[in-house]
Amino acid sequence: QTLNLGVRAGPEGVDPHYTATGTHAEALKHVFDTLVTSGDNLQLLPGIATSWRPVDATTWEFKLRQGVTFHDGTPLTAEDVVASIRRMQVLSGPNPTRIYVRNVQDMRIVDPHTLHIITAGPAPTLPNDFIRVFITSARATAGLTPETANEAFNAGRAAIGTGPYRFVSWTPREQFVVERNDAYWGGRQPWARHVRREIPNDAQRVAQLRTGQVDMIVRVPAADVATLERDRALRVVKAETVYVFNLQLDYRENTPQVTAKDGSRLAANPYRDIRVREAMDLAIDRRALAEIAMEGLGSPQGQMVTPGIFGFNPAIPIPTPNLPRARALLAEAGYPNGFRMVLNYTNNRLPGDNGVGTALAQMFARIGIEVQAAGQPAAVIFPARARGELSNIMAGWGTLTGEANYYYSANAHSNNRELRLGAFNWHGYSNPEMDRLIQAAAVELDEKKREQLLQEVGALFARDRVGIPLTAVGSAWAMRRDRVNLVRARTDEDTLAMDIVPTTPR
Amino acid sequence: MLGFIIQRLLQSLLVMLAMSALVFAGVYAIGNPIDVLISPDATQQIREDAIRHYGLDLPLWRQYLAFLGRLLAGDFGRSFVFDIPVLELVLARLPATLELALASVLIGAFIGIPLGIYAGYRPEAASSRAIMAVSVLGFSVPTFWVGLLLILTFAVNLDWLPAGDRGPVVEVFGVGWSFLTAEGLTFLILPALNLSLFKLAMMIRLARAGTREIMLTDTVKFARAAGLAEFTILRRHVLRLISIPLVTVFGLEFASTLAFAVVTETIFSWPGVGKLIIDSITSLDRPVMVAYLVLVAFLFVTINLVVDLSYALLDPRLRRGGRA
Amino acid sequence: MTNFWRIYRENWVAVVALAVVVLVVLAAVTAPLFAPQDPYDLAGLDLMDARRPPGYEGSGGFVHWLGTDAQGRDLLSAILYGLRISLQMGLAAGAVAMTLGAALGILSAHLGGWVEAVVMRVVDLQLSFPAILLALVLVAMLGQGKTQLIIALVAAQYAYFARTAYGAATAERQKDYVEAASATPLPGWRVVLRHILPNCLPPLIVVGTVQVANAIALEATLSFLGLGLPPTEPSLGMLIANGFPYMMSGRSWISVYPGIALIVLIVAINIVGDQIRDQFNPRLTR
Amino acid sequence: MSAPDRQGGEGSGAVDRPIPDRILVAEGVTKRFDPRLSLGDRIAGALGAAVERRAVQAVSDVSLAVRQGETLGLVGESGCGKSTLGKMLAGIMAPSAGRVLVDGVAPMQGRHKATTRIQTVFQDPFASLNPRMRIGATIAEGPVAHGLVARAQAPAMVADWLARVGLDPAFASRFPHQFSGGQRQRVAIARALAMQPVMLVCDEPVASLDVSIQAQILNLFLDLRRDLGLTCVFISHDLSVVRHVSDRVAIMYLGRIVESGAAARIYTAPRHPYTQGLLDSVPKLRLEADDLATFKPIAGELPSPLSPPPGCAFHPRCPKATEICRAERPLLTPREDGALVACHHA
Amino acid sequence: MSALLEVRDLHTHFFTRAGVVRAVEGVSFSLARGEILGLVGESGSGKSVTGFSLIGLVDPPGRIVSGSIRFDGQELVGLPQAAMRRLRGARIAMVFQDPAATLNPVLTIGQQMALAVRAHGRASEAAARDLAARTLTRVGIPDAAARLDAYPHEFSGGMRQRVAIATALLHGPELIVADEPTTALDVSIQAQILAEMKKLAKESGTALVWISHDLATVSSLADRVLVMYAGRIVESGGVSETLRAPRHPYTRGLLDSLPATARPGEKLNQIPGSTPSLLALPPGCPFAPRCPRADAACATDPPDVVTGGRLVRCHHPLAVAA
Ligand SMILES: Nc1ncnc2c1ncn2[C@@H]1O[C@H](COP(=O)(O)OP(=O)(O)OP(=O)(O)O)[C@@H](O)[C@H]1O
Ligand SMILES: Nc1ncnc2c1ncn2[C@@H]1O[C@H](COP(=O)(O)OP(=O)(O)OP(=O)(O)O)[C@@H](O)[C@H]1O
Ligand SMILES: [Mg+2]
Ligand SMILES: [Mg+2]
Repeated sequence: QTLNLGVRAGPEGVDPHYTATGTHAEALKHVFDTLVTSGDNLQLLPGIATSWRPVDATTWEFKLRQGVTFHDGTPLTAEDVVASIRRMQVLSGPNPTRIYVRNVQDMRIVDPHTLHIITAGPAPTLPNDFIRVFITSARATAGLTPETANEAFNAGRAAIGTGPYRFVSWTPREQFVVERNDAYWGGRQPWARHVRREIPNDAQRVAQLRTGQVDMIVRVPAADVATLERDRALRVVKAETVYVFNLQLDYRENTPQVTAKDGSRLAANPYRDIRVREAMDLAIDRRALAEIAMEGLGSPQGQMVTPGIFGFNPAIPIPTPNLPRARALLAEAGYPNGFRMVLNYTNNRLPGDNGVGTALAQMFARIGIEVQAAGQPAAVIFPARARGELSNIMAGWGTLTGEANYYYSANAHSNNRELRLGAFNWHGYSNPEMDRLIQAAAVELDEKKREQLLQEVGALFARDRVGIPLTAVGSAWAMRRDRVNLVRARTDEDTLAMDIVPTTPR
Repeated sequence: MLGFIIQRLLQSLLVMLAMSALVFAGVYAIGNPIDVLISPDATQQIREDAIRHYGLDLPLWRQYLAFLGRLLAGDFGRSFVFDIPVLELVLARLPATLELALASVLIGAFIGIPLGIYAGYRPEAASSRAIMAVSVLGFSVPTFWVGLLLILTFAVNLDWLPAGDRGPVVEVFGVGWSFLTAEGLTFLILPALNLSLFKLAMMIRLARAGTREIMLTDTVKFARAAGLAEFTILRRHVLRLISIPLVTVFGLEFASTLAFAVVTETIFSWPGVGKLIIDSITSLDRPVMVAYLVLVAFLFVTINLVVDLSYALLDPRLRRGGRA
Repeated sequence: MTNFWRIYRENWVAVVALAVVVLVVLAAVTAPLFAPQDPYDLAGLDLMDARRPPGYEGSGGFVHWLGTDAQGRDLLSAILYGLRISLQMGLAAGAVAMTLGAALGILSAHLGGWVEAVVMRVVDLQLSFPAILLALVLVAMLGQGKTQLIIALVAAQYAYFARTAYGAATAERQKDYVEAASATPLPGWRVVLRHILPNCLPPLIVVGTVQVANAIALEATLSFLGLGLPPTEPSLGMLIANGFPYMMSGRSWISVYPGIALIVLIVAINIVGDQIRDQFNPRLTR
Repeated sequence: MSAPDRQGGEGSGAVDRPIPDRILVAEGVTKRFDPRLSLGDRIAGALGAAVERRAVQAVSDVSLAVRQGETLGLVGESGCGKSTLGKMLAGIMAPSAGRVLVDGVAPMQGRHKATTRIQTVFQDPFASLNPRMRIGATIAEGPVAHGLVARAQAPAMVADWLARVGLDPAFASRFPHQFSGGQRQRVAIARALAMQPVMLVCDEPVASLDVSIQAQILNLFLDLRRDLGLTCVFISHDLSVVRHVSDRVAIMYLGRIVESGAAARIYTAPRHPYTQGLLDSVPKLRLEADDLATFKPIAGELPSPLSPPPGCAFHPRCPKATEICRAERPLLTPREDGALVACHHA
Repeated sequence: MSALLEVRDLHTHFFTRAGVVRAVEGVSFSLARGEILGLVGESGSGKSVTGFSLIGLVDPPGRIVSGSIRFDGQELVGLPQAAMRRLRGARIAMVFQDPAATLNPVLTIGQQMALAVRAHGRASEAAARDLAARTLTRVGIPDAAARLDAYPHEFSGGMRQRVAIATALLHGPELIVADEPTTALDVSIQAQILAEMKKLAKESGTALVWISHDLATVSSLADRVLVMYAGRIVESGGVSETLRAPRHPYTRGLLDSLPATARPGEKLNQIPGSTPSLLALPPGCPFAPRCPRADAACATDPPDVVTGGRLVRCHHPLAVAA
């Protein structure tokens, strides 16, 4: 039986260490196993490692699974894990997987199924990072240089994993094909063959599902969910993801895209005033965003991480709109007539981003801010943000590691090259208290204390309105009822053949 | 003639050089791909490594010269996203686009030219007016919109034809073609139709205008005076005469079809270079964009050259002495 | 001129088309007077009215005869204002492209030599290079906005005018009246401005109408590809593109009505252009 | 070939000083159209391929002079270089060699015409008027641009000229398409004369007109010439028209003058075999039933100017040709009766 | 001898936007086998339209509105297109003014002539070429067989006109309509073509309608002449009588306008005014406004005055002077 899946994007090669892109990892999870895996709610689960524990402040011990063999029949040992991590450390590309092993300083093989990882400093999130450590065969990758690796993998020579499927073929931007691995340690898979077809165009994906060219599609556009639900031949499964739409405002003294209504310069950047930020927050009707702009494929959100994520703070409320208060706050801050701003947002990156962006513009207009909506492709907007040309940006962020510091350290910490923190803090927010909390959380090995610290970060983030979280992004899958069934919808949106079963024939 | 060919080759070379420089500068101006490619939590170190890895730290002109140098060796560089040779990437998809473009240009020519000749031959007839109405419509309706309507009608609602994608291909000379099987053809029909609509309209108009003019010339009168049948006149005299301007248009249209395939391929998820370029623009895969644009320019220049030379074949007046 | 109109009148299709164009232009110009809603005024929109089918009475207290779009905007108003923007873009791009193209074409025909060689080579190159790709790359480079879009459209279209003007000017230049003017002798600029230019105008006008239609269509396509105008200033193309995702889900009015408006406009302009072309072609008149 | 040799009787005498009765002097005027070889052609040539040089010597070494008040007729078949010579005389085209002097000064400075003293009337009255300009503006444009008449006086001047060429002055505000061919040619004449030239070059001014209209224009031309004392070069392929208006006639063949002299003499006693053949070729009005309509066409065709025959260009068609004609080009030499003939056997 | 061609009261009109152009208005004449008829008149007088009417090729918006054309006893007006086509090229042929425009530039001479051969019956490739070559030789093209593969642009103007004439002669037609075939040619070439035509017509007994605006040409070629003015025949008769002693003031005026008939330098005896527009012709004699002899009577249609084989349509014909 073949599973034909229509996906948005496919892998960018067959080498699992080549790039850190989500869709890349998603596809290669079929061929390669990771050291640690994550569940449908991003909880950490055993993978090739059956257990792990910190031995001391800078050492983690991983116990490896017994009896795992590669597709070529050779058994998996600690050697292979070491070789895989070594590869990750040297490979460089546009988006190298090196970040997942940046904390690894040294490795010690205790026995063929026990491994010690030595880190530079305390690294409490190491197991979280390791959900992306794919294990390749040391034998198959021996002698490959960064220059020759790609070729060897894409041709299949080095694409030897331990995963539930064997690699068959890959055509860039077209399809990725795998076949069942009958010797898989986790048990036999129901699909003899699995084809992942790349269909980035939403309408086209839906059309191909309806004509039966594919059995199932991911990311059903919100617009089509209701229609597909009505179609008796189809089943639609919806789930919340870890992506959160949020608005970031500039804190710099001078900001390029905000002026008075007549176009003249303002004395100061209004966004620096907490009252203005609060006013804008209060202007937002998150329910309307979720229900109407996203057509139900979303849910209001008061913080940057979703409930399943480590560090989620249940005490932070979801703000409710209050227009009179918002106008009053604006007036108090010295902008009784509002001001004029450009609102930047991505229009092709996540489902609903265009709708949320335009709806936001409408909501700000309600409190007297004149908004010029500028929805642009991510390819245009992200470089502009990096160049500091924007005053704000509405986009989605996904905490794919399942751990809140992933977001806060990059966005809320002041930009600090030495500490490698705040890499995404383009807006110049800087608060010593915030920095202290984030740094402390980064090295705290005690889970409870760490969670506490991260919740404090979240609270401070919400109080300062460092960013304005809007809604969590939902995702929907649609499938042909008579052929397949999705039994587990993952919050990281990974769609895996392992989570899909054939519809049992009558 | 030889001198003419040499002259055109030299010009083409110059044009290609200018094109490559323009394209390079243009693509450079779009933005820094690193910002799109690299993951949000990458460290500064990783970022800088990546920039160096791709040579993006060098000044533009050095990057360009390096590019030219590699180009001369037939190396278009490697894709940022896939790290595989761009040429491989593009060439693997070129047949799909060529097939689509050719199919649509042929539809345009084989349906459009006869219709156009007819409409030009009897400009006052109701059927001719209907043909012209269709051509104006084909000229005016945006491709992307028609594409979706076609999918909605013929694939989703009627379920006659596949909604998109390419379907099975048959390998000939190591290249896959889908028009060789009946099933492959079903995949080709809708996108080719979509893409050909504009060409069809164009061919109709050109053939009609040409025919109308030629029908008034003494050549036709003289042929009639010699007792030739109307059909013979159309087939032997008119067709030969309008074929000269049509060949240019045919050539140029073939080339611009390659470009318009961008839209059709996106809508029908046809795995051709057009879709590749859109994907590459969104991911700022610079080498692919540059290679594609340079390749397209190369195609144009070549087609232009071929068109000019085929002029000489069609128009005996140009065969001697070379220049028009 | 009266003669021109008398001949024009004979083709009733062209008369209807002209009427449509005039009507559309009027509707576009006077849109603020009778459109039920100002679609630019974001504060006047209500998300609660989003995606309502034609005939729905919204929170604004009036009936949305053509339904509403994803932002709760009245589609009829949006289409009226969209026509305005589409026409604006088409006319602005057409006018700039025509001026630039005509100047380049006529000058290179007049000056000859290397100016001619360089300019016409570039123009040929551009003509063979697909407009849509050029515009695509340019918009990606320059970013969003009316001006940027106009620049992209002009860059994609001026070559047609330059070619036409060049062709016409070389043809005119060889005519005796130009030689007679030079033989008087009159200064070069005077020959160009008073003699060559006015006689190159008819073909330019014909190309102009077609190119205005093309510019409108091109802008729509760019919008569809996500590279058009900002969504709060919706041109017809933008409206179509915005409604595009709803085509499959039965809420096709969001895209279909603007699409019909666009097609009617372009078809009408093209028919008018065709008629003018036929009338300017002396071989076809009788 | 030395200068005195070729100047013969017509062009002899010093021309550096304006000689009162010689308004126009041309000396050894030659025009070669030599399209520049493209780079590609040159490379192909270097590679040993045969490269066609499409050089045309349209006018070769022509010398002539026109006296005050005189009309010189220039006759020849299509492509023999009449128009080209006319343009060089009128200062519209620069000669490749030799020089032209009008009233003692060269009409061209560099690539541009620098004098208004010599004006032109073109063949096709439908093409020589700007279709988008009122004829009043067409006539006034030159004189106003050159300050020959004040802008305020222009309408009066236009009216005056229109009247003189036999048109209603009220027509000034009409466009060319509102006129018949003959009327347009009158406008063209008015335009040329309004520039107050000392000399007129008329390039086939009646060739495209109907016989009855042609007669009107010829009459107008004769009148104006008498009234204004105009000096003229009158180009035509129609032998009878040239004979009617010219004092002297020059016959051209393949870029050269083969014979010239007083009009009456040329038509009654042609010396050059080509002139004789040409006159015999023209169908005559046969008024008597028993007049035998005999044609004595010149054999053969006009050779291509791209590859003119060696020696006397006419020798392949000439009944009198001998060895010397094939080898040596005859010079235009004065004969006892004052005629200038370029023939070994005349 | 019965007439080969009998034209009776032919009216050919063009229905244009501006109104009805009465290009041919009541033209009648007849033509015997082997006779050469000259058709003269100024531009726009309807010569070509008359010619095209004979062979059934009047361009729309024009058509023959009334009258009769009998060719060898067969009525051509109203003949179905197919029947007319069989006649064209086979029994009636036509030659045009501009040889550069009549030949298709992208087909070889041989191809074009072969098409004309096959238009009237099957012929093998070789047979068609052979006939073409032989006919080309007849019109004085040396080495014809070899030149069949040449393109028109490789021929000179005179040669091209010979090819056109040869194409017309292919099927040995009984009538050739020649519409100013020498106007575009040089004098020396024109003389050659005239001589050739005269010889061919004699040899083959083909009747010829020779259209020209040049009186001299017609006078030296034709047996009879028709003078047209504004779509009507104003005078006809034997060539030499008519030109020596014209009876219609227009014919007189034409002759007097010729510089060849006047003394050099003297004023020509010109016809005043210009040819009228055919759109709005007042009733009566169309020449009256330009006519020195016109009077009130000329406001009515002039009568046909026939004397001794000569016809003149005038209220005040000139006397047949000695
Ligand atoms: N601009 C030009 N470039 C190249 N060749 C030219 C040019 N102008 C004229 N010639 C050539 O020069 C020769 C003489 O041309 P010209 O026009 O002077 O002849 P003409 O006697 O006036 O002929 P016609 O009676 O046809 O007007 C011809 O062979 C023509 O092809
Ligand atoms: N296709 C047409 N449409 C309208 N009017 C036409 C058409 N063809 C000819 N005519 C008119 O018919 C009249 C006679 O034209 P015709 O061509 O017979 O003149 P002609 O005597 O041959 O003149 P020429 O010497 O210029 O060839 C003219 O007034 C002309 O305008
Ligand atoms: Mg000339
Ligand atoms: Mg005629």
